[in-house]
Amino acid sequence: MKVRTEKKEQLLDFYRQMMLIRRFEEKAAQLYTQAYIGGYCHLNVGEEATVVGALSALGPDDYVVSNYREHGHALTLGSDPGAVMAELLGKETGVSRGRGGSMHLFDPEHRLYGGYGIVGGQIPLAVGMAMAVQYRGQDRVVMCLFGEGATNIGAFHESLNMAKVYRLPVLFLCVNNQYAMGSTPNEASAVPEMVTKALAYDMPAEQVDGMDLLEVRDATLRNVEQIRETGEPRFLEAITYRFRGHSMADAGRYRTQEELRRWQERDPINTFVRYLEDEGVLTQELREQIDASVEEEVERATQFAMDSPAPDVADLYKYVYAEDGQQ
Amino acid sequence: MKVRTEKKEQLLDFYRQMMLIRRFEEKAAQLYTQAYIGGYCHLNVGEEATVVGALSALGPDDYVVSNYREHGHALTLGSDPGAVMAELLGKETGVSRGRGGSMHLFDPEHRLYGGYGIVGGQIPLAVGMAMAVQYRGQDRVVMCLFGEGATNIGAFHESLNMAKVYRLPVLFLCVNNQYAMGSTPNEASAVPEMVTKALAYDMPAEQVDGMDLLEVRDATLRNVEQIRETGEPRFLEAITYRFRGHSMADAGRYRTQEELRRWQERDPINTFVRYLEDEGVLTQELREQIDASVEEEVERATQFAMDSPAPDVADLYKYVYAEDGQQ
Amino acid sequence: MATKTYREALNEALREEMHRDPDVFIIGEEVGKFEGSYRVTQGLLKEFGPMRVKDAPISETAIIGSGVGAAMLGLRPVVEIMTINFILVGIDQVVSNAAKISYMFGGRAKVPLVIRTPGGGGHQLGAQHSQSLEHWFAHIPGMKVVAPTTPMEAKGMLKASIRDDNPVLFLENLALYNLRGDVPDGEYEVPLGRADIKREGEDISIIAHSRSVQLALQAAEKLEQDGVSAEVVDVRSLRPLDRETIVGSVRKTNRAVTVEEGWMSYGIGAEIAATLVDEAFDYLDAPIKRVAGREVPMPYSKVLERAAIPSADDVVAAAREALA
Amino acid sequence: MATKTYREALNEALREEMHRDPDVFIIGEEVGKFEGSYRVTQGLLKEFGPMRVKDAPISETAIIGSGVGAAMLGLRPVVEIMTINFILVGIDQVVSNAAKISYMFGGRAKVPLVIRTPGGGGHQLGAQHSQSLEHWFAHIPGMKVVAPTTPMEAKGMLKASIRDDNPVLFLENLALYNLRGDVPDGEYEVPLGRADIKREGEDISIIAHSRSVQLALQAAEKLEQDGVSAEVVDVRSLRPLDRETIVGSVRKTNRAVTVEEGWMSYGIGAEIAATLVDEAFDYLDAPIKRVAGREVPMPYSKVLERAAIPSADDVVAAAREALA
Ligand SMILES: Cc1ncc(C[n+]2csc(CCOP(=O)(O)OP(=O)(O)O)c2C)c(N)n1
Ligand SMILES: Cc1ncc(C[n+]2csc(CCOP(=O)(O)OP(=O)(O)O)c2C)c(N)n1
Ligand SMILES: [Mg+2]
Ligand SMILES: [Mg+2]
Repeated sequence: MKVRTEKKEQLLDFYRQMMLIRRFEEKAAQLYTQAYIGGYCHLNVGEEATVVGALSALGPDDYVVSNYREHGHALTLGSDPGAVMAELLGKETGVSRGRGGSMHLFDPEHRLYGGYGIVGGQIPLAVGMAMAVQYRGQDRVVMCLFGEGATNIGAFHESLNMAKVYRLPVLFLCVNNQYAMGSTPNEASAVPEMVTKALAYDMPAEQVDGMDLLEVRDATLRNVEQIRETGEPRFLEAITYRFRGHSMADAGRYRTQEELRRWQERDPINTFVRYLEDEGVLTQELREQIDASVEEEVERATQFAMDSPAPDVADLYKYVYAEDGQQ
Repeated sequence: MKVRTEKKEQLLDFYRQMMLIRRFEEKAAQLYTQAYIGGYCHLNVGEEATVVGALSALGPDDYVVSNYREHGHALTLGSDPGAVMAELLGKETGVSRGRGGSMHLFDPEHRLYGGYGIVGGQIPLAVGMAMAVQYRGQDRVVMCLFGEGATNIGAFHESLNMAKVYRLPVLFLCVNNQYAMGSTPNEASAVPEMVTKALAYDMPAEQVDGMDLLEVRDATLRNVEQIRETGEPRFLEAITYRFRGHSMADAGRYRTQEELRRWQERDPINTFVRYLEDEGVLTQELREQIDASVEEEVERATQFAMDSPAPDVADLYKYVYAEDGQQ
Repeated sequence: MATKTYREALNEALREEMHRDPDVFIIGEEVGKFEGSYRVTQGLLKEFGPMRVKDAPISETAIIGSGVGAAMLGLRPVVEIMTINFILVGIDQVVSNAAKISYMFGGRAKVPLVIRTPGGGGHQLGAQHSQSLEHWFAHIPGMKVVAPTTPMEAKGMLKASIRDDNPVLFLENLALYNLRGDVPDGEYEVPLGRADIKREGEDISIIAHSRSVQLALQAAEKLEQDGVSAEVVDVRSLRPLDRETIVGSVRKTNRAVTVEEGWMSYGIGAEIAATLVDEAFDYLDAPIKRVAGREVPMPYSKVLERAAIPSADDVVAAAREALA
Repeated sequence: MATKTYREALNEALREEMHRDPDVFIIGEEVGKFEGSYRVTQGLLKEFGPMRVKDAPISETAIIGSGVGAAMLGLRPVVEIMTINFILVGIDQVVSNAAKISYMFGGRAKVPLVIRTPGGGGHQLGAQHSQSLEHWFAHIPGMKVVAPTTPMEAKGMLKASIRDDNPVLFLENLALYNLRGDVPDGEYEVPLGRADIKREGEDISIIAHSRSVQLALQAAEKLEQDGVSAEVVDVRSLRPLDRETIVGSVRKTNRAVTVEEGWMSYGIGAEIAATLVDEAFDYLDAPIKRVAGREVPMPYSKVLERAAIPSADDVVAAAREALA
């Protein structure tokens, strides 16, 4: 890693954010096992550098659209961890008022325009949001996240083409975590590198090491800046790995322990810690302090979520229509 | 054009086939205007070199799947012109027994596995047919035809990816006739050349002058041979032009007369005639002979179609299910 | 009051709403330079420019989905899908996104989107181009589905749809585009969600929507010659369904026939009949007869197509059965 | 006779049919190495190899469409779609191709294709993953749609579906996979197109399909405690719909309740009620009550989800109304 221009506080905050995701997800896993969380639950463990590196590079007016693996996205964008955890527990205080759950976090005040569960289904939405940005002549970028598995579905291709044809300010961010459930890119995709697919749309595309926060951040900053300048879409592929199964229900028997261990050696948090220590930014004491405060924050979030009320059954029909409750 | 190895008879037959398409389509246009043909009716006028060049290059056991602009495909593959015309007239003697119409010709005995009306919807079918070929270890190629406009729809992309992943013997033949209804590739596609899209699937791809029968035929022969050898899919883009509107209902006001005239100067039939004359293959007398026999054939086909009975209304429910008529 | 075609009425509604609200824009295949496959958007590209009349690639998923995304940020997209058949390739964006976003995000987002599309058969367009799938959308909570029958309604309901804060499937029909009728001169809306009694009667209710209303009216005239007074109820809004008006009519007439172009099984007549047998049980004097498209993929052949599509005579016959 | 789970019964049917007929193959996401998202295809990749158990990319359009193409050449593909919700992105291939190819080509082609997929809600999977859209397919001429309820039926109907020469949507349900029941030892088929009386009764017919049959049976037991004898009709086949058995039951009991997990409006109960009011009009002693999912996108929250999904108590309450 090269010498950074980021201030010490910011670097420490990145560490803090990655730790927050890690601990939050571990807590979510535990609560899932204890049946406080139901349904499908997909974790960002292993992908923290990609998440924090990419989302920290956005401006305060930019937009984010993601898939179902978006707990960390909400946290990085500044959603209240309590409101995120409450959503996972299906509580009225959740970011989506308990109606969405783990896969459908929504927090527009913090730039998150939703997590979506149909693979690739969120990508056209991002294009439409960028259309609105362009329509209004705004200086905003829409970041659209999706997995490498999603590049095999039609919606992805139609969206890239449309974004390029209309010259829309979208950063397509492919989180290549090596697996789509049990399938590797080599098995499911005609090309092993997702950046190749951007060629079909004459879209500038690059790959970045998704296990290295500062690399991801640099690449994202660069791409976002280019998009602001040109108003045109770009494609970024972050190479990362999920340390857990696809969802809480998946034991991950399709991959070897050996492979998992190899990637864990490149744990994005440890890597970043080593960097911070080498740079003299992080001391043992500081680290303990941050870790403790993160633990506490997750604890507080959990407590808040636990203590929060479930939605009122009388409100079952509320929100089906904009005019509220009307059927 | 280079010196050919085709025999004289074959070259004359290509001329004959192009003329048959041209005259057949002109007749179809006339019958449409006279309301003998209804619905949508899309003609191959201007695309004869692509149609005959490509389809004549297939072997007797290969398969063809196409879109709604497929009259010429059926004729080239050897369908009885009477049965094709009868289909356009919705007669019981039509290739699809009058149930399909102009957009849905089907004649498996002549290798035509259908014309389809949902843009791009036929492409996955071709992939599945190639799957069956591979499954059975057969030496067959599936040729899948579609317009350049169809490369913007998801089905196209999913199909190319799948064909490559499974290594299936498909020739994807993009008939780039410059327009998808009123839209040009420049307006609707992020890249002006459709071959570029094959890069995303690591698929060998080339462009050919679709107004030159022998060029198209050569390229198709080469690609089909490669597919037979490798068992892997390939992509071919034929650059051509439709001289008529998108369908009989379209006056084509979105393009200039000047543009049309420019392309008509490259009329594939005239070009081929000049070549045949230069080669001393076609004499004025021979040409008149062939033209007359084509006229006669179209006349006979029309008469057959006109004289054929409409389907029996009592058979309305027949063919809904394989067990016939059963509801 | 001037006489206009259904097509002109739609065009006027679009033009007026685009003048009224800068957030309204149009997106679809061939809506601009080509001026609409069925000419509904004629002149609009010239008047409003390419940012507000967007020609799109053949990418129904991206077209509908981008409409949803733009709507989430407060624009009011009017998506044109060339015919209802082509929605199938993009239907996931309607069902999984447009209809669910408000609820699934706890009311923190809304989707003021209109999808205009013609449905129905009868033009020898064959099996893949002649379907009537509007009730699929009417099945989905979160959607509104409307089907105006007259030019007056076409204009007023399109305006109401554009102003509505929910996703609306706005059903047109090829056979209606040239229909002429009176259209009020000034500004007006026809509210969504209300059925309309298109003809009053005493003996039987014929309940239909979209083009089938014309069959119903023709049938009612024929029945009148036999001394039968038929009431024609134009459903107009499939979701919300105005059960009150429908049930009210049948409580009066005690007999009902439903008419639809689409297939009968799991169709619209089923919902109406089921509603009636629940809410007007004691008023029903006879079985409810359903007239619908024959259950075959639409044949191209003219004679078969004619046999497959319901006719006014089919409606008369069904009414006679219900009156027997 | 051995006791097996519904999942095991399906797995057995697949294995046996693949042994019996070399033209049968499986394609879908995660059906091979992963052994099926819900483990229905467990062990099959190992046994039959990758040519016959094909792991596919996330490309539902290409998966279903390639299944259709392979079927047109005489193979017998069994497509697994992970849940019915994901068919939406590939539904055009079902409706425009699979269902229409035989008819639109004048009977010169056939499509012996099975699409297996689980539907329904109740697992807190949220709005985009909890739908019941099977009747959309049952609306389409050319399709067959079946929904076995027991392990015995699961095996016998899957075999019959694979051997059928038409496209079949084969509906499963997450809540049924672990259901245990007797499965005959030898070779057998359960024919498609026939409803099944799962419990005989005299006072009221409860008509349901798939998982809702269990609610119907539970409700029937509760009703028995009040001295009400309820007949439970398992529709089993949504297309063709066995109207005869359904109508026959109601002609006997004179009252009916329908039960489905999906939304009520334009749902399955509508078709059944409409059939009954037409064909059993003179036998009906009371309004037909429909029990269905509440008309909301499925909420994630457990309490809301529970309120949104029909329960046996809802069925009992509806039956009481019909009996009042
Ligand atoms: C259209 C569709 N098909 C299948 C699924 C089931 N599914 C959910 S996630 C997933 C894998 C996605 O992989 P990828 O895009 O790489 O994202 P990741 O989960 O690795 O973050 C699949 C197949 C779905 N949700 N939607
Ligand atoms: C999914 C879908 N969207 C729209 C249409 C309407 N449509 C029919 S043909 C056509 C243009 C296709 O252009 P291209 O693929 O270039 O083929 P060409 O007609 O030029 O041969 C369109 C938009 C359709 N049939 N299907
Ligand atoms: Mg992945
Ligand atoms: Mg074209």
